[in-house]
Amino acid sequence: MIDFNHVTKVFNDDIKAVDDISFHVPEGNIVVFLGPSGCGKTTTLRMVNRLESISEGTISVNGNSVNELNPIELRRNIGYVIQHNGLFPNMTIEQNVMAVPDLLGWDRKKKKDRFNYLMDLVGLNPDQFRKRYPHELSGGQQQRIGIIRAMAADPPVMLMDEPFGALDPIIRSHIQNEFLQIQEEVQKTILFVSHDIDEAIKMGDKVAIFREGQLMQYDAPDEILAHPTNDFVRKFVGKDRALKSLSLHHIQDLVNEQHLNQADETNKQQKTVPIHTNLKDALSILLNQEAEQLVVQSGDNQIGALTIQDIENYLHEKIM
Amino acid sequence: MIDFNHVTKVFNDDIKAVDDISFHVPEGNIVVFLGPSGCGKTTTLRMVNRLESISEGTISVNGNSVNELNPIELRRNIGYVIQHNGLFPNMTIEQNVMAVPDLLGWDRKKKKDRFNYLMDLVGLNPDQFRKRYPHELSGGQQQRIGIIRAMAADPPVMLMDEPFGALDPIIRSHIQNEFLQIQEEVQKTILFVSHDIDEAIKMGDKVAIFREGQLMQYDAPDEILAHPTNDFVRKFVGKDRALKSLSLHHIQDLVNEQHLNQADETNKQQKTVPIHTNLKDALSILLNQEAEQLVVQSGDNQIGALTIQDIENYLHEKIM
Amino acid sequence: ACGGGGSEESSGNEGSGDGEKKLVIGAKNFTEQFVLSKILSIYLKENGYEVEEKNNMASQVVRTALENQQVDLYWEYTGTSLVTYNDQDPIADADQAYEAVKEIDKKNGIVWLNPADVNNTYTLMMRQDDSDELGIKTISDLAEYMNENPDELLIGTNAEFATRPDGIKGVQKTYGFEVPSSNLKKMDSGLFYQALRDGQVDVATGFMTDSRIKAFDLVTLEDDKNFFPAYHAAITVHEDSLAKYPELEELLKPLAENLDSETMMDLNYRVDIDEESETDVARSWLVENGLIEE
Amino acid sequence: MNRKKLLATLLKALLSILTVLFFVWSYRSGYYQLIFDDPEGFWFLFQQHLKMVLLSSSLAIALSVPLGILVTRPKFKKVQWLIMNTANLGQTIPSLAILALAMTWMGIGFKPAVFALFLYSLLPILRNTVAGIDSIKPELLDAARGMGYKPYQILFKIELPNAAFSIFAGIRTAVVLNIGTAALAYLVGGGGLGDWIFTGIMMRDNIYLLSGAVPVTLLALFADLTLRIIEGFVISKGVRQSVEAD
Amino acid sequence: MQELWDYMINNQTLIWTYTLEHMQLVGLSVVIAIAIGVPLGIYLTTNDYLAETVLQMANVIMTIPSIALFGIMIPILSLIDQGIGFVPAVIALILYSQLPIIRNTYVAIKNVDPHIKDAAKGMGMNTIQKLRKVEIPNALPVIMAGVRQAVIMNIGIGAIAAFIGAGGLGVLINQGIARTNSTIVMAGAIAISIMAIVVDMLLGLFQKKMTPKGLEEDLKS
Ligand SMILES: Nc1ncnc2c1ncn2[C@@H]1O[C@H](COP(=O)(O)OP(=O)(O)OP(=O)(O)O)[C@@H](O)[C@H]1O
Ligand SMILES: Nc1ncnc2c1ncn2[C@@H]1O[C@H](COP(=O)(O)OP(=O)(O)OP(=O)(O)O)[C@@H](O)[C@H]1O
Ligand SMILES: C[N+](C)(C)CC(=O)O
Ligand SMILES: [Mg+2]
Ligand SMILES: [Mg+2]
Repeated sequence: MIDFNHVTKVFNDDIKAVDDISFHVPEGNIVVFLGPSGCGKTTTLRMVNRLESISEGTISVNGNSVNELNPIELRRNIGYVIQHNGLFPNMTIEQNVMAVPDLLGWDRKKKKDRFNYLMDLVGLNPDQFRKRYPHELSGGQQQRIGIIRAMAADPPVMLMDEPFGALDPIIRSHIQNEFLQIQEEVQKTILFVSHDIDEAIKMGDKVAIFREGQLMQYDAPDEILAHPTNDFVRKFVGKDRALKSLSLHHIQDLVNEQHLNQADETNKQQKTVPIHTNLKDALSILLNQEAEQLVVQSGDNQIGALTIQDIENYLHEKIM
Repeated sequence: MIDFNHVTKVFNDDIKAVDDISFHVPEGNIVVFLGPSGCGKTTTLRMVNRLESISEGTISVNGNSVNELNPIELRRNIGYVIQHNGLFPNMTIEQNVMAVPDLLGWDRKKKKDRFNYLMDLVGLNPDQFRKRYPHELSGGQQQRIGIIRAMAADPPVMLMDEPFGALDPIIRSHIQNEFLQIQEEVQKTILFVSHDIDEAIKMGDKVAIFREGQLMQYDAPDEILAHPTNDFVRKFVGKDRALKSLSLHHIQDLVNEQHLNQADETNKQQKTVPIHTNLKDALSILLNQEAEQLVVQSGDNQIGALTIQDIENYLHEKIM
Repeated sequence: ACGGGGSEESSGNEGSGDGEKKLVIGAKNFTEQFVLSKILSIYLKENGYEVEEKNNMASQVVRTALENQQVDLYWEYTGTSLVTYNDQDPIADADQAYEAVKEIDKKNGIVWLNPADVNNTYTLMMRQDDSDELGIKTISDLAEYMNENPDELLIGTNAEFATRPDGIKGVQKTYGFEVPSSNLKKMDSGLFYQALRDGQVDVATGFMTDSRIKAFDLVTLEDDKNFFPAYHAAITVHEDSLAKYPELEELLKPLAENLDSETMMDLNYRVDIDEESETDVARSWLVENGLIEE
Repeated sequence: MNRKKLLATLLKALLSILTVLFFVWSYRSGYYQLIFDDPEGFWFLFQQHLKMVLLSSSLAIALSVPLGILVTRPKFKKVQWLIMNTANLGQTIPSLAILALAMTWMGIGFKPAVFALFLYSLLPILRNTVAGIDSIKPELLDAARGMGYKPYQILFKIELPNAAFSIFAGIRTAVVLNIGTAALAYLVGGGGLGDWIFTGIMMRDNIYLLSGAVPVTLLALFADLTLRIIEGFVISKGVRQSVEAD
Repeated sequence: MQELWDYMINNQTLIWTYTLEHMQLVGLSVVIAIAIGVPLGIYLTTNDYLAETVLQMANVIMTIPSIALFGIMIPILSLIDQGIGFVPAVIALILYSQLPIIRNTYVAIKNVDPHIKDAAKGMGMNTIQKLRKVEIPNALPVIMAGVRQAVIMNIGIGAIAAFIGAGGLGVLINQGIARTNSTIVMAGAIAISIMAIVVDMLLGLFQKKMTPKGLEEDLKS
């Protein structure tokens, strides 16, 4: 879907913000750009919709080099979400969300339907918010509006620059989940900037790790956690990368691979958990001394008991 | 050192911001006030240096009720750091840091020495920054200046209201560590407001958890993680409290309590770690598949091998 | 002329098919001029002209406005034009002065209509008691006194009189004395009557027909060397405007015919001292003289 | 980038040329002759002008800065609303009218002129003093109080230095306005360079006009510049801003 | 007081005529000033070098005393026979209006949150659309504040234009001075002040009406 081909960006003839980067983004994927401040994430993102010019190399979307497309057209076909949401304070929520359809000259009925659909998608009542202004919304609500505004004209590609950066941890995690659910439904191709490793692991189908303009590693999150290609990546993902990778796997995955013992009915230190619980949570519960073994429930059936030993085995055999 | 005795604060005759709070802060401790927004952390803090009056009860510092002390005197003997640092834009860095010594009429030489000492403490070059103004510093640098300004006259007590709130996670963690090192050296009695549980666990000798003006629990961090007194605290500290609490313990602690097996010399999947490694890191390394057992090193001696099982046992027997 | 400021607009009514007759009337910045221009404007309005008034201008300013047709007509004084605008020697005789200035201004494209018997000459004034005490009755007396006590008397005047050739400079030259610049108190025209009365100056410029000379009991010093020319009031019109409305000459004749110095002083008195509005004063005078209907 | 710079440079050059041309033209036309012909007269008026401005400005500063400080004290918050609204209302009265009213009340001469200038300068200084102090972030005051500053120390070490930029801007505005308004003092017999300007206007005499108007303008520009330079010394580098909109 | 009232009643038409003249003078000059200043201010946001020069220049103009500016313009405009009256007055007022209008426009557009501008550009608005839909609406309150400031200032300076024959309420004040008649001075001063206050209020209402609802919060602060 999106191809970066030896892309380089030089500012003011001497600052190499992006340095010979090549990678392919498959359709329908979320790719997270991760790296320390100033490593070139935003610049890379903004070259896609030509908010920055490309110094060398090419970026193509659907096989067409962006340099050969009209930038206005291009931008209208790419959703763009920036940190701090960038809502227009002078426009109502509806006008904000319908900004691009407006530019495209959609008719009133079509816009209204689309607005209602999008608001439903993020669980906000369309009629209640239609005529309100951004400052009348909470931070989390504003963020949601920022996202559906970028989705308004149903662009196949979306660019999101630290869209959840300004939110506090609890709301942030909530919106992340919500967004993943929406993505299930809409299947956009998304470039997503973050500087938070946990967010990257959670949101990304793939993660691109940058350092001083260079692409250090481009892989699926569990690959990155399991096999960091160099010391920089290893450090960046942190000492507890194994724990992190556990959150990417569910009891289901483990059950698919290895056999669980029967639950020991006599053990009182046990607890029942559903099969789609992720392994990090499962481990936490076990460590919390809430249980020595977890009884795994699938539908109405108990399919066995999970211990720390099982998780450790799975981690070593299958993940790392 | 500081005693809160049935302290209550009522605003405008009807808003009970602080509700009958009593606890004791030992000398040299950092006590973190933790809780959701609006729960009364700031108000509690500000009653100590009488920026807010006390509606009922007493607060005493070193056995003297603050209400009986001259407020100006009192404040000059208590360091105060507020969120967004509150540096005076019209003063140079040196003037800012030396504001209280100035009020106290220190002589020039003494002030200069103190300034140099404090700047060294936070790793900033005194001569380079002396004549600069706050707006010429980065956020992290400003925050450091805010902290040493509060320490300038070497007050035995410091009040810090979300001192690191405005910083990004990486710089934040860096300054936290730096501050803990400084505290090793200076051993102040510190009241520290935060709304981040991880920060509280990391910084606090004790943590006070507030809810709507009431004190829910006042304990050492591992106590709070291991034994939350009620559902509110349990929820507030999070699902992975066991993992969090592991970071508060070191292999040394475990060795003190239980016997380690001899290292199995034939096992190639092993790694040597120093005895002061914390247990969360140790667990991570074990889970990372970097080793099946960790050889624990104390000075030049190998004192045994650590496995996940050992950590689990220790957690269940001793922590939780 | 006000709206667009263009000279074409001010005098230009050509092509206005509705036959509307438009005139711009100018006026200087003292009471008499306000009254005279009001008389003119009310009278013209009654006679079917559309009138625009532009007032509060200094002599030189309104004259220039007339020359470049930002103004069509206004009341001027013979001596002023003769001496100030045309650099001629003063002429004391009223008729001679009128004929002379009429002739000269013809070359400037300006037509003098018939003169009124209103001689608003400059004068120098003092308080009655000072005049008695210092024995100053004529300008020569003043010159003598000033030469003996150069720094004593403060002289109040306006910017015009202080600079015009027929003003303080000419007086000094003719009578042979010198006023130090620190003793010359300049102020807005008209302020000096009160300033003199209140003792803030000792000698002041005056306009002979100004009612305040009488009202404030001020003494006018005799121009014993006949320095000041005749300043008889007459309407001056730009020749193009007159060409457009040739009837003006006849139409306006009765205005000047019915005015004299005595009347003028009286009208000024009603405005300055009785604080009647100049419109009322002008209108009532026109009615009294049967020039307009009540 | 460079084209933009070029455009700006060109404009600057054009303006400089026009200014020079104006001066050359007016000088060659002998329009400043009066200053050379009558230097004492010029000096006399210039001194009068300066005296009026200095006296009225210092009085205005001496009254309005303390008043501004007073009404920003918490105790007077309520009065502040009243004073600021009165001040804003007062600002709508044109300078000419204030001068005229002062004259009808105090007679002609130097005194009413100074009084009118003084009144007219009060408002900008008062307004900027209040705005400057009010715009100080509350957390700064909180920090100062928390460090044990006494109220007067907060005023002199925190509030005034941080409001200084705004206060000075008010003083600059007032002084510059003052120099211009003082040119109207001629009307009420107050003297000053307005004398020549009005003579020039009334007599349509460019010599009087420019011999009066140009020095007054230069005086205003010079005062503005001088105050900016003083500002540079008095105001802490830490609080100076570049562009301000109000 | 009674006298003042009587005077104002007796001279209604006169006062009204002068008021209209005054409004014409100020109105025309402000309209022209806006037509020049707002586009210029907007353009300047794209060229910082030029902005500095132009703002400095406008600043210098502001320091020129009004009677001196009228004075300086007389010999220059006399070259085209327009030395006195309406034309020089309008030109002077236009010049004086430039600083508040250009400066406020420039600063307001500059200060529109860069994130918002970025968002507008990123969603495919062209320069004109961005200006019309985002930048101008969000800058409007500040621009209007500049216009208001210019209008109020010009009403005051307009009074001085009476001395170069531009008419207006300044004539009344001047006559009051000349006749040492405080009633007339007061009548003139009050008429001008009322005019300034009313115009200020109307512009305030207009400003409020023109301010997008979403910005009302900012306006209060
Ligand atoms: N317009 C510009 N002109 C000059 N240098 C620039 C410009 N924009 C970015 N840079 C530089 O390019 C480098 C990459 O910047 P970029 O904004 O892409 O970083 P980032 O990874 O998004 O950082 P952050 O996490 O802080 O947003 C930085 O060194 C930055 O200073
Ligand atoms: N000056 C005041 N007047 C009235 N109510 C106040 C005042 N200051 C605080 N409050 C109220 O007292 C309660 C506690 O406020 P406080 O600032 O202590 O909370 P906090 O725990 O510090 O919150 P945050 O994390 O948001 O800073 C809140 O409900 C607040 O609205
Ligand atoms: C009427 N005077 C001669 C006194 C003055 C003038 O020419 O206007
Ligand atoms: Mg970025
Ligand atoms: Mg707080």
